[in-house]
Amino acid sequence: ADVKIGFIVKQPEEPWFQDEWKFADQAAKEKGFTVVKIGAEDGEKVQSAIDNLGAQGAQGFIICTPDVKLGPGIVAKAEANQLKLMTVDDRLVSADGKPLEDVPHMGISATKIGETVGQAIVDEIKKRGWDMKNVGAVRVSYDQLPTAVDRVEGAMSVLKSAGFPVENIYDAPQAKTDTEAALNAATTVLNKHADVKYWVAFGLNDEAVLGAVRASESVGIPAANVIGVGIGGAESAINEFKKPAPTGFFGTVIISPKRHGYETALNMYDWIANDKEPAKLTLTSGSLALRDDYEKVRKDLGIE
Amino acid sequence: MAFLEFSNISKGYPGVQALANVSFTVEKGAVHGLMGENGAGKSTLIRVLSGDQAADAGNILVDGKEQKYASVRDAFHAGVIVIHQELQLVPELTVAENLWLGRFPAKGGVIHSKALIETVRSKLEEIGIDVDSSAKVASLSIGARQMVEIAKAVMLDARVIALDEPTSSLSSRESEILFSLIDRLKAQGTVILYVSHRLDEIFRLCDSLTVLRDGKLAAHHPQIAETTREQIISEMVGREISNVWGWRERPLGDVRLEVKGLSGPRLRHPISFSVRQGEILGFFGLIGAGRSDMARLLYGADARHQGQVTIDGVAVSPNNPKAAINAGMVLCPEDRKFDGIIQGRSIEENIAISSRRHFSPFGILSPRREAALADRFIAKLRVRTPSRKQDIINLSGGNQQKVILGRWLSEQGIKVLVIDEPTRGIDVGAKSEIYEILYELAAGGMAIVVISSELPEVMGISDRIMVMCQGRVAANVARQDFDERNILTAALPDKNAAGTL
Amino acid sequence: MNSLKKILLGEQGLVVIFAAAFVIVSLFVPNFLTERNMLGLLQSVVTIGIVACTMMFCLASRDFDLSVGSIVAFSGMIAVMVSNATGSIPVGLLAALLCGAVVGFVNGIVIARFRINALITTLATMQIVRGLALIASDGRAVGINDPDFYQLALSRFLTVPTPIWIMLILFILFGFVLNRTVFGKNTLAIGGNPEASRLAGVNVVNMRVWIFALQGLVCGIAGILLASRITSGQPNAATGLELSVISACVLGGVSLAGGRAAMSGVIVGVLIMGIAENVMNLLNIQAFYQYVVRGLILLIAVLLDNLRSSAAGRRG
Amino acid sequence: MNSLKKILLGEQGLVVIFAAAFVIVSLFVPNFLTERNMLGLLQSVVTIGIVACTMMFCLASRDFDLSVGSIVAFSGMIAVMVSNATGSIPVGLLAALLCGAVVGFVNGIVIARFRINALITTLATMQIVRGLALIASDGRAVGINDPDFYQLALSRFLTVPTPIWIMLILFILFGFVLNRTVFGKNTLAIGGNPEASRLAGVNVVNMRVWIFALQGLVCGIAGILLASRITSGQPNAATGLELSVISACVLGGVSLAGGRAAMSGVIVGVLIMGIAENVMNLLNIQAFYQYVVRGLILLIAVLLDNLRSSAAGRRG
Ligand SMILES: Nc1ncnc2c1ncn2[C@@H]1O[C@H](COP(=O)(O)OP(=O)(O)OP(=O)(O)O)[C@@H](O)[C@H]1O
Ligand SMILES: Nc1ncnc2c1ncn2[C@@H]1O[C@H](COP(=O)(O)OP(=O)(O)OP(=O)(O)O)[C@@H](O)[C@H]1O
Ligand SMILES: O[C@@H]1[C@@H](O)[C@@H](O)CO[C@H]1O
Ligand SMILES: [Mg+2]
Ligand SMILES: [Mg+2]
Repeated sequence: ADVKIGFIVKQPEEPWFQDEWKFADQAAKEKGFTVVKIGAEDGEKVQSAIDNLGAQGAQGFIICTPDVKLGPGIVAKAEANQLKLMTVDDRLVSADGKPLEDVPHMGISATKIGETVGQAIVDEIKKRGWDMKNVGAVRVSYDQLPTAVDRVEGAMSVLKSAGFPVENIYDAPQAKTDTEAALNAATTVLNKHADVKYWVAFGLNDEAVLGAVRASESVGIPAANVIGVGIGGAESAINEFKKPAPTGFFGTVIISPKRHGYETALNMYDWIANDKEPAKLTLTSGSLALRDDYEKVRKDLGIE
Repeated sequence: MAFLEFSNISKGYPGVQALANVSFTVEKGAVHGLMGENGAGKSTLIRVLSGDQAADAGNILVDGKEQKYASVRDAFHAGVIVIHQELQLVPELTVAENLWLGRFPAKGGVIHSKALIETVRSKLEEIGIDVDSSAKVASLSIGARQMVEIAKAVMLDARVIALDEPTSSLSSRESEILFSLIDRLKAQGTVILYVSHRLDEIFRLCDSLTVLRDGKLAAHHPQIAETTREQIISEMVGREISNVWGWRERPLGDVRLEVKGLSGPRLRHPISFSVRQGEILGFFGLIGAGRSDMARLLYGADARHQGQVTIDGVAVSPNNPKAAINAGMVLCPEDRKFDGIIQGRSIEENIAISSRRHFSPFGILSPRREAALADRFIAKLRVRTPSRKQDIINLSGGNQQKVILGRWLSEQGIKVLVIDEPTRGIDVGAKSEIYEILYELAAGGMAIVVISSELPEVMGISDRIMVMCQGRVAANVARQDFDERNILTAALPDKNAAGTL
Repeated sequence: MNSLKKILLGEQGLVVIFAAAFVIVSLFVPNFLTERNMLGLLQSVVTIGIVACTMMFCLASRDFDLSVGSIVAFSGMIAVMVSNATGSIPVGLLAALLCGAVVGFVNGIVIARFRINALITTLATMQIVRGLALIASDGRAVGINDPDFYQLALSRFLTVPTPIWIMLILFILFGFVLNRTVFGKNTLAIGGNPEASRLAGVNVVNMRVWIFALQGLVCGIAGILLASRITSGQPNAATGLELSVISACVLGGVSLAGGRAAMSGVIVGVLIMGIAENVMNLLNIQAFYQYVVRGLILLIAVLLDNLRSSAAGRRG
Repeated sequence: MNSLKKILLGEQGLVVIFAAAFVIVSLFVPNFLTERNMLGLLQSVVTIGIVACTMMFCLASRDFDLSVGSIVAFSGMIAVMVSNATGSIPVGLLAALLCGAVVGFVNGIVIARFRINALITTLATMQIVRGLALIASDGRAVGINDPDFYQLALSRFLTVPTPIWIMLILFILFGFVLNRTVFGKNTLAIGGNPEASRLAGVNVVNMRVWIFALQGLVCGIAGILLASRITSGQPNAATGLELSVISACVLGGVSLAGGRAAMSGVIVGVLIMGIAENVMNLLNIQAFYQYVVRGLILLIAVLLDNLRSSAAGRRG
């Protein structure tokens, strides 16, 4: 029979997921199967998406879940619909918080990405020869999203162990996950600590860090005094690198949507068509991209 | 023995002392009239009686017992029922549901729908009110709605019933139904408090009378027979009014307004007539005769099916009030609450809304001229208000009506004035002012169409009367042929073949 | 011809139009009219459907409730957390229902007694309650300890899952309450003319408080079922629910100006929303185009309904 | 004592209460009353403030617009994309304003001419326009080629950034329009009683269309400034803007039942929203507690305002 695979993602508007879908489609074209792409922003939508896939005769699906605790429900639903299940990006956990190891997963831990960010910042501080005592850190936070917390915590842990003074890390909670919200929150922090000369910034994604960078510009902090490192590496970051003069947006940690999209789709296809079960756990890694090497990094990751 | 007693009732609103120390008594089984100029405090007194508003001071006693109402419900349980001046019906519910609202016959919260409709149907039949009990109130004309309100009072076993201007939207025939109901209630010993601006009715119905003026008791007549019209008027207004109508001969010019074959969704038979410069044409008919529909079609408030309306030979485009105004026609609508007052806005704005275009260059207002305009009409029509900035919703019913009239009477360059029930709820004192304005406008060459359900008014001020009945013109009578009986006969639907007139 | 027009334009016009649309979709969309898909479809509208029952009352009485999504999430969390803490599912469920009702009651008190604008009040409680849910769970989903909790959503009766039965029962119940009880008529009266209702002796303040409390309680039911379906209490669940529910109601002919409502219309409104999502996914319509299509469907549905009612020639 | 009461309870009561709150915050929150923070604060409310100007008209005429957030995002995108494509910033800006106005105009036509419920219509266009923005950009942020574009937001006049000036000018302009022009008075009249206004010769349909078109145009301005501030066109920008703007207006005393509005109130409403966020961040209040605080502030603000107006004893 024709192979039909579902690909459910939690935030269809995010470029990252657009890319995952694009690469999944690429795999589908090569192997001649169909990918049904569904966005499901919350637990309830996930449930109906799985039902929907079952109803249209799909044989399996890949999911990046809106919340890892949805694990048991997703597994049960998949079984009820006799669908094979794989996860991408975020790994499902059980009620007690342990990963569901039976479900094949491809991803990267949020903490790890955060640590890469933290490391990049620390390295650059040293390179620029700043004294950490004189540096402020804007932690653009969005605590209602667990992944966001994990990422930011990852970055902070590296900063701390490198000797960054904890009291210099200031919280800028964004009310929404867009750049404007981050910009407004960060502006307040920068103005509150008007005496701090050097700044670093990190957050959930590129948009968050961009907000902090825009804030630094609007209060007149020179780009050379700011190190912002984002996560994602899609257009928002690229636009920044393309600007004629360097900005405070120093770099971004790119993770590869190609592997996550293409390989997961292929693995699922093999599982369904050839009964070849995928590896239980595949971890990919994030790579730091800077203004001068982002094109190369992207190429290495197989994007574009 | 005094059954109902008001003792030293006072009630103030910001800027207005609506009632000051009002005391009087009413005997058991009496119909007691309550009169006074617009804004004198009649409705306020009734609202206090109904438990809707608490008095600042004073007591009400029923059957010697002091009444302490925390809500309308309490008053209701004490046997006090009030029919308010503004219709208080829920348009989305049926007639039967409206009549039972607040006390549905129910078991465990579940309504007996059948019983509901049936009891109402038989009751309405019994008291002679011709409305379908399962119709939505939204589909009824104002007059019919008023009858439904009245049925509310009659259906309950009340000890005290207050009626606040119940006949203002009724024509003589429906009024008669009401009067016979009142006679019946009176015979049962019910005390009735009756507010009206119509002296005829007061003398026809009431045993005793109280006159309010500026919130104070102006006069109390335990026996109505011991007083006269003239005396009451001067107690109300503080001056004599000899001739309310004041009609006088005017020269008539060419035809101004020409209506040919006008028809619409609710007015199926085409209507044609014309009005000359300086002429006041009266329209009379019973409730639902179609006069208001005709006026709305004329003005373009509703979409026409057919017909042509011309002013000085120029066609008025249909379905567009703004175009009508630009062509020189205005309509003062019959339903002030839904079509007239603009809630939340001041008297001043309510008056200026249409005519301000004449003195607002490039759309920029002239506050000074708006204020002057408002002040002029507040004075001329004797609007009782602390300030022209007052929100119109805070005015008494009659005063609201005056403001709406002011809106249209202040228009400039108007050739045709259509005015539907102009003096509904307006006191005697102001009535003659309004008629004077109409005569003045007519003398200036305006063609005026007046719709009224009050036969004396139509006969008093019109140069000619068209009688409508069931959506058709039943008669067209010139002033020299005015005759109360003939006009009424023409208005009745069950008359024998036309031709008596 | 004329009688066809009558049916289309009558009171039940939307239902008829909907039925026609349903037939067309069934014919042209593969996999749509299968038992599996129908059940999946119905399950996907359980939350909206349940909450719409009481939202209908809320709107019919001229009120407005934006806090429903937060209450659903919050009471779901409570159900799970209390069940986990006490080890007793019934206690957890009771706690959730109580919490929902209490939040609704507070809404009602603030709105009706203190006469605060309903939009602002429920916008405020929407944030407060969401904040409480986040604080209680530290922003993370709470897993369910006792697998019996899942049975609420998984169990079936006559092959139909329990949540669907509950939704159907609530449809019938609230349809009855609206049309046949004093409570329902008073609700419509308050919405149609609050002043007249008050003067007729209806206790408008109490009625409004009750309606909000009921709304909260029903959100509690929806929250429990949702938590059971997604096997966890999620502080971020059901965001944006308020707009979906209000749209479903308005689509179904409930007037935002109060006084007009019908259960059949609301059911149709709910189904239209569910079918639109379902069909778009069955047809594999791209995410961004789904936005556009969703908007167009909303527009077309009200446009049709409007043609109908304006042809029926109501004034105002 | 009595005159104090008069001031507090008078027309400008909210303004007075707000001023008092402002003084208190200035005294007790460190770093609040600094030039830098004030400018930051004002910049943070530019989008809300600008859109609130026309939302005030929309609400005052008894309408409702949920599509503003989408229009802001869409027109920002258009400004960037057209500027990039043509190499001319003015052309880009014009295109953005035009797009905004056209969407608003379409809203107006559908709502006023076809008499479709405003909530549903703008909910539909909100989705359609967001979908178009996403489709046009493939869901990605679009960078600005010509750095001059940034100058719109970065340039200053008398040390105050241009966007703040623009907001102030619009405040003054729309305040004037509301109180001193026929357009403004007709808007309020329509809100007070649409049928009476129509009979008084106000072209209600046209007025409503104009108000929506104006709303769209002003969203275009906000979208351009936003794109310039964040140096890119982002299809996901300004989600949820509609509720913030409507809250600001309602806080500022604009009645959802129409007919009542004042620019001073709306400005205060906008500032309350901005100050609340700002102070919470200055005081380092945790994210989850911010939800709760935000909700409480909303409630307290309307509660105070309500005490005031009920003491002033308005009817209905
Ligand atoms: N809103 C409405 N919806 C449906 N029918 C109406 C409506 N208003 C009036 N009608 C009906 O239209 C007919 C004509 O009413 P219209 O108001 O024109 O009469 P009228 O002569 O002005 O009498 P009055 O205004 O005193 O009731 C009546 O049968 C009435 O029941
Ligand atoms: N809520 C209110 N706020 C301010 N003033 C009010 C309010 N209600 C009534 N008034 C004022 O109280 C006075 C008495 O009003 P009331 O309605 O009792 O007059 P009325 O005698 O019934 O007049 P009408 O004959 O016009 O019906 C009027 O000046 C009116 O403007
Ligand atoms: O939410 C993130 C998404 O933004 C992308 O970065 C991949 O990982 C997911 O967890
Ligand atoms: Mg009165
Ligand atoms: Mg009439």
